[in-house]
Amino acid sequence: MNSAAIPDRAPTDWRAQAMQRRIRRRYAAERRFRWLGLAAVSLSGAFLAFLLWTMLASGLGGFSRTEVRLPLDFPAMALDVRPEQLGRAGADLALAGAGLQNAVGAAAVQAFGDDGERVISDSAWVTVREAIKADPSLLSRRATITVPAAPGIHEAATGEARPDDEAAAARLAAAGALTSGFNWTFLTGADSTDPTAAGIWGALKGSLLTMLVTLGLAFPIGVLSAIYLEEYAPRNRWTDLIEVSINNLAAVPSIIFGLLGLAVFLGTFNMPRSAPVVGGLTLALMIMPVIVIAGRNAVKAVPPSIRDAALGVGASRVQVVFHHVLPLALPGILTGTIIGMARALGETAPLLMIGMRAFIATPPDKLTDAASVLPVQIFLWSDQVSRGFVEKTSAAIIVLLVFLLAMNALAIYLRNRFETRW
Amino acid sequence: MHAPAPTASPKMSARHVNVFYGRKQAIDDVSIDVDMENVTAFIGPSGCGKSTFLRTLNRMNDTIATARVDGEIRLDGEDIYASDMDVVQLRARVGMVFQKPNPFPKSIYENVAYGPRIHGLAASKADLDRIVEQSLTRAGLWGEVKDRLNDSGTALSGGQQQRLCIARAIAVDPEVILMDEPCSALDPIATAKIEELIHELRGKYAIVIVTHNMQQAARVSQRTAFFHLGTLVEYGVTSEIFTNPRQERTKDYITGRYG
Amino acid sequence: MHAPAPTASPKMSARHVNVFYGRKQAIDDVSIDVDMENVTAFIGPSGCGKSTFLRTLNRMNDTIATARVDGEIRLDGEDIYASDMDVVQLRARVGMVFQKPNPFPKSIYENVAYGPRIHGLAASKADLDRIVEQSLTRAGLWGEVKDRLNDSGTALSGGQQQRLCIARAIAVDPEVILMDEPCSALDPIATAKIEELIHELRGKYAIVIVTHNMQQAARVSQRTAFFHLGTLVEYGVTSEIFTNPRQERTKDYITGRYG
Amino acid sequence: DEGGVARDEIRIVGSSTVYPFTTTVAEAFRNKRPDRKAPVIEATGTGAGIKQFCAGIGPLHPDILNASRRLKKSEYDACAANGVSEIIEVQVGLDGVAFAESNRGPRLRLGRTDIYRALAAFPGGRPNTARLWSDVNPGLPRVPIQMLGPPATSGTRDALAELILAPACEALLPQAAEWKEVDPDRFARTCTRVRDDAAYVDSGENDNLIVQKLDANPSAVGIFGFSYLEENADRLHGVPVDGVEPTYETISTGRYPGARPLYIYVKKRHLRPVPGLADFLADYAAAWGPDGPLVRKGMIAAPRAVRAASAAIVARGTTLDPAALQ
Amino acid sequence: MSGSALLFLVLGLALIGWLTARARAVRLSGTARLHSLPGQHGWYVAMWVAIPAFVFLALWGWLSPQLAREGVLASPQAAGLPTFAFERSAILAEARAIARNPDLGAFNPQAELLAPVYRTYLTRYSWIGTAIALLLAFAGGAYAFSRIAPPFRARGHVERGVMLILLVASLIAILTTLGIFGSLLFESARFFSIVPIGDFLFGTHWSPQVVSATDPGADLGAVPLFWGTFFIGAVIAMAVAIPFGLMSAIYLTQYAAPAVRRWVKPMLEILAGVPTVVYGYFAALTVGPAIRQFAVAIGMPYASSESALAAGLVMGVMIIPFVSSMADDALAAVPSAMRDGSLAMGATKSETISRVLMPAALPGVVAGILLAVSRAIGETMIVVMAASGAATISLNPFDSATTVTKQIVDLLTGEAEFDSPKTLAAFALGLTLFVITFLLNIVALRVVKKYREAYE
Ligand SMILES: Nc1ncnc2c1ncn2[C@@H]1O[C@H](COP(=O)(O)OP(=O)(O)OP(=O)(O)O)[C@@H](O)[C@H]1O
Ligand SMILES: Nc1ncnc2c1ncn2[C@@H]1O[C@H](COP(=O)(O)OP(=O)(O)OP(=O)(O)O)[C@@H](O)[C@H]1O
Ligand SMILES: [Mg+2]
Ligand SMILES: [Mg+2]
Repeated sequence: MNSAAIPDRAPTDWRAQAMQRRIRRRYAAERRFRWLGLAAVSLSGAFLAFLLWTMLASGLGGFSRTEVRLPLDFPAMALDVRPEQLGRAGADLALAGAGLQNAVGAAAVQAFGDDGERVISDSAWVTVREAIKADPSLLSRRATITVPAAPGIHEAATGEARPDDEAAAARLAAAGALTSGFNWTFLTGADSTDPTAAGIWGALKGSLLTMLVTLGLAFPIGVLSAIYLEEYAPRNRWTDLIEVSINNLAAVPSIIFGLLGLAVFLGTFNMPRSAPVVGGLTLALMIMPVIVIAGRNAVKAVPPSIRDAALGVGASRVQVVFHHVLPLALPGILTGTIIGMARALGETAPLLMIGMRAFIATPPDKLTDAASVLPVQIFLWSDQVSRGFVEKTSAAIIVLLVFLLAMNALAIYLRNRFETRW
Repeated sequence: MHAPAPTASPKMSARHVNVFYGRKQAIDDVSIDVDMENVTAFIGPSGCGKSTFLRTLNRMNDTIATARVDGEIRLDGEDIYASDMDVVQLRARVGMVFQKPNPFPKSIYENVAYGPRIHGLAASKADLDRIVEQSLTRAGLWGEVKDRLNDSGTALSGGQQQRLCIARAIAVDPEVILMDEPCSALDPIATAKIEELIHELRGKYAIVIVTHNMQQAARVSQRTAFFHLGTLVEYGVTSEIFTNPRQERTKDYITGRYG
Repeated sequence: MHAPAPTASPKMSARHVNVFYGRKQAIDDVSIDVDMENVTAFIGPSGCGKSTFLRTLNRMNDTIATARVDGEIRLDGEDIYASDMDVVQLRARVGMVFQKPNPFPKSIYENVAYGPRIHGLAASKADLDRIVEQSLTRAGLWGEVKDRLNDSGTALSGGQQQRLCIARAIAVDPEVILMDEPCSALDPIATAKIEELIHELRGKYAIVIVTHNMQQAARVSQRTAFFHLGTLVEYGVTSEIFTNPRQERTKDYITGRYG
Repeated sequence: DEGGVARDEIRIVGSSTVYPFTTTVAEAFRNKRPDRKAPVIEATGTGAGIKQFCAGIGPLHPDILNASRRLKKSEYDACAANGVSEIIEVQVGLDGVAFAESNRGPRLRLGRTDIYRALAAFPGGRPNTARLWSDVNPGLPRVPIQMLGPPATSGTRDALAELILAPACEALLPQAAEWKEVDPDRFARTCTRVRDDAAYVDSGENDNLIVQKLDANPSAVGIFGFSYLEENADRLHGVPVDGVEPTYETISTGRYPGARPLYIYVKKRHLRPVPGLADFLADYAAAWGPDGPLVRKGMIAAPRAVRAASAAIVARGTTLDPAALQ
Repeated sequence: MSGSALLFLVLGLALIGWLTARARAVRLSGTARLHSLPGQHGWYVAMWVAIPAFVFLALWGWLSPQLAREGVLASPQAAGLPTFAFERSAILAEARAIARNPDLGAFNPQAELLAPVYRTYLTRYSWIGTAIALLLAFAGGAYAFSRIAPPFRARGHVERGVMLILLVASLIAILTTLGIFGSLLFESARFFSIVPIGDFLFGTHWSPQVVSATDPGADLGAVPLFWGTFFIGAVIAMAVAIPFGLMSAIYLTQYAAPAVRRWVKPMLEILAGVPTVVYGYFAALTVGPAIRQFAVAIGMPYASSESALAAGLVMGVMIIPFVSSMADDALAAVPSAMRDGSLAMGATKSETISRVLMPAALPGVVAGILLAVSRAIGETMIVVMAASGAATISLNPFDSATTVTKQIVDLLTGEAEFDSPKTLAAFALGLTLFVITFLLNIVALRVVKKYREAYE
């Protein structure tokens, strides 16, 4: 090299006016940029807060219910049931057959005037029936039983309502017949046409059964394929094909899995419609790739030095995997699995395709029973004629969100807790 | 230790510098002067804090959240850790070349033009072209790349990439150049080229080079500082340090007892 | 080059070994013998293929999909690349210690017991305890850890970790121990401990050590092999290589001209 | 495995208009017999329901079809081809295709021909360009035409075409009646096709959402089943068609032009093996009277004679005579 | 014996095989050095007991019903069966169900008649199956047991077996893909035999209200659906998700303090965890009407409350964390040497980000956006609840628009006549959607891969 070739340059004057101005401009741009980033994060957070707040505001009412204290004069009803019938299995049929429903309606009219039947819920008589079953001696005396109020009265008691309901509620309140309490039915009941009797337990149980199938299938298969792909698979056409399919499956729209379930599980294998087992299979196929990808990343994150160490003392490949890699990758795999399960739990579209969009008033007992799941229940309730379902829908959303947030929190906790840097 | 080799008015001077990473102390009470037209070599075993100290000199340690510096470092007498110090300008005045060549994934031209552009050093396109050519020439790379200025900087060989990084650093007209093991990723021939380049550049800048290769330190530097476990064990004229170290630890290290 | 130093019946012998990574050749026609009760050092600039060659000796290269070995490597006269060779047993006989200490994230006890367990070397728990204690003792670690065998191996200091890895390797009673820059991540004191350990172990094993530190090679080995660009430039008795190298390249490297 | 599944609950598919009524009966059914599984009811829509209903006999196939229109001859034949031949047809009540606007709306009064001119894709064979109600009839206010209605795949839409659009078209175009026989494509195009532009907003199956959107958009007119109108009477009111307001009374007497019958179809051969199916039918018959729970849910009770005939069918299990179908 | 009981029996035998083989190997280890551990011998035998028997049972589970069916059909009681295949198989299936569970009632009287015959055959084949399975288990076990010897390399064999199991598991993914493709293709083929594929793909009029018999393609042109899907998913949603996602990622990775990041990042992820049905409900009831009022206020009286904007906005919010985590990954993949290089030149953070980091991360970000788009166009519940069904082509975001997924749901849950092109069109739409997302993903994955390699 030749120093003559190096030309001289005038040194930069960093204190010059122009330079200082330029610097100030650059710092201003810097602040703007940073502010934009902060704004983006805050707005996203604000949206989330707004969403949650909206759901809470309109859904909290769904957890409470308004009740009416209904005086009943059982002897005057002259119900045609014999006391010995009440102890037996046929008690429900006997009471229904004896016209209890009409009698309760009549009692309401007698107690609250002409529109008395409208202030109690359609399922009020079921409450009365249960009370009679619990204490048959009621039939021989007068009693005041607290029954659920009609949705309109509940609306009036908790917020805005139609003027006639407002008036009726005011009258009841003045008469001291109005109480309110926690709506246990909402947590323990199944779907119903009557918002005061509708509950999420049926759908929740359907969700749980479905998730059971999903987890039982997707987890082992996902973990095994992740191990195969990361630790064994030779680099060739076949494994490329497997890899491409898995990556694509992870991004295939969920509704396509619904079409698959419809065509294959229902169409070809003739499995029962609306069954958690079919929903579970469909969702398992959907989240399996999620687990595979998370599993692969977790396996990949185990440092090669651990494998070298094990191989170096003469461990075989299976031993390397099952003694070292898998235990170390497990937290990561679990995180991925929980996130996948959360996604499956919130999924609606594919289940609409396989018939889980049904009115099912009994919680499922088996994997092949007809069932709905929580998000589909929300979808169905959002379309209910009766306005009492608006707050039920939001309340069900709150329950679903509680589950999902809990699962996500668990995943995040696991990730932070076991995130190891080697 | 170890009064720093006395100079009339050093380009940079550090006094009682301590650096901490969180609770861990990485540099312990180091004082040192760096002069213009001189190459200062930092040597020492791995982990002794050479890089850490180097990075305090242009406040690159600011980018590490846990790092905390105290003591005083002056550039032309100005405290670079003073609150009114403008880091952006400081870094333009104290350039840096890293261990692994890190050209931006842009064209060769853009790599060199990057600094002048952000600092607004070029008045016109022609001006910028001139700066780019000058910088590449000074880095001894112009001849090799002048016909492919639009190729990606990452497509060059390792040694060329490192020279590109040097060209990039000198394009903003710095006063001090810090080099952190600039040759450790290079083959012998590329290493020789860089060493030659350091020789040439020496006339215009104050250069600080970290190296783990003692022969290299002996070849390129005028002054050598030996670090050990975060302290500055010995600092002096290179030829003396290598032939006649005053400290036992220095001697052990130079003769290969450890490291 | 370079007839391998002649020995009556070498523990391991390599003949005309070539290693390829895909199309790239990393080792070119290397022949070498390794003897029992000897430490053999591999030196050479970065990327010259020392690690690559070392890993062919216990077929750790099998784990790299692109790597391909040809030539012949024999352990006690048995071809280790023969199709009926059981790699798992081979690796138990030819142990390995890596550059970065890599204890399993398990207890110290489990780290050492792992090998004996998978090879079924211990008949009983007491037997296993004995093996663990013996191995740790030989690795010079027993005194430091005997009271905390249930602590995690990763909680030890770097030097202790490396000795733990050595203990782990000798727990399966190997015949040859390969070490790939075992001290490069360690501080001088830990390095000294490991070097001492190598001295002690030498009596029972054939040891091959890769190092970039020539002083270390000089200190610990009886034979030294100098690699450059994938070829074996020179192989001979250590003292001769360092005082009187036959090849120009060896001399240049040893005196620090490059690397 | 095919068909190897036992079934102990009733399966019902079909129209979303009949759905709320059938679910009400189902719930009453279960309330009386808590040991029984409640029937499983899917609102698939009439057409998709027919597809499932007619796929065969056996536990895999539904027992009851909800229909918001009568089975067609062609559909019956397809059913029969799959072995589904003994079908009990029960008319359970009436429904009206109601037009409704917000209480804050412009108080429209429409004729069937107005609706046809505003809604048809090609009224009189020419593309529809009307933007304002005053464009179709100068007597109407200058308010943009904006109708929120069910999607093309819905039974309410079929009813809209059959009960409102087709008669208006035939009244306006004398040839139309003739096309119906010889050129059904042309008839459909000119008479019953609904416009695709923004004037008709296809608002999905979710009728409840339509109600809420009407509330937010007072100048729009919604089209849905009468029950929705009744449930939301505080926010909406019906738009009179040909001078007749949609009320319980006008629909049940047939004066309101948008009245239509609702049916359920039952497989006779399922009566024995599916436990409770006969009881369910009996419960249905008990619920459809003018003071029964279905009317409270918004259904319109069928005229007394029809109810009596239906009850007789249920009691005797009379099967449908295909000759009666079109 | 029932299938599951048999399964457990074989598992039990495998366990016994494991125990005896291990015991034998332990005994042998006293005499000579074993090549493999006793446990590995145990696994070898257990595999030989279980796997052939399981494979046989799987085959038998498929074969035996057919054998039984043949047997029943050949019996004299079957003479009265209807000839019509559908009805016949329904009766047979029912007979089998009753044969298995005599408490069931019969839909068909004939089924009741056939049930005993069926029961005979089922019992017979069940015993044959049990016998063969047990035979296989014993034979496999005996063979494997006989091979136990000190030099025998049981470990190698076991490992190959494990490998096979892993391989089979990973093939499920391919089977699923094939299943999706097959089922969509089959129904779509039927659709395209009615409606010309050109009409479907390029027709600009979608209105499945009346499908003309003479020209079924005229009303089934999917272009408006593709447009709506594109407009909502790729334009409006992305217009929200890209800036918000990118800037969030940049802020969180480059500016935010670690503590902030640790709290805020999971919060953003919650946005992705909210089920789409909730977004749909929110879009339909809260966002949609609000946007309509806004549009009316700015002078658009015809604005629809199921505007493309409502669905798109909410969808965009849902996608934010997706984009942001992809951008996060892409930024993290840029070597920190780039960042240091730029900062050491005296660049400010924002200059470093916009001039060095983003350009370097661009391929990864683009790939992430492509994946986000494929996610958005496949999103269903939001559009089902918040978008309209009117298939119009309009650039006005306040107009209503519909999407492919919404139409699939409408077509399959609506009141279509059966076997009509309307229903089949859902599958054709599904196929198109699948192909489009498939292509998007392939491109995105290619880009990601290429660019990861660039830094490795
Ligand atoms: N970001 C960091 N956070 C915490 N500790 C750090 C960080 N960077 C370096 N250290 C620690 O500070 C000490 C000095 O590190 P430094 O990188 O300065 O050493 P060095 O002399 O440059 O070594 P080498 O020759 O290996 O580059 C070491 O112990 C190192 O582990
Ligand atoms: N897995 C691999 N794939 C492809 N090439 C490789 C691989 N491992 C090493 N190489 C190449 O093979 C050559 C020899 O590498 P090797 O690691 O053996 O060198 P080395 O002498 O051990 O160097 P160092 O002193 O840096 O450890 C180098 O050029 C290296 O880039
Ligand atoms: Mg360093
Ligand atoms: Mg190496």
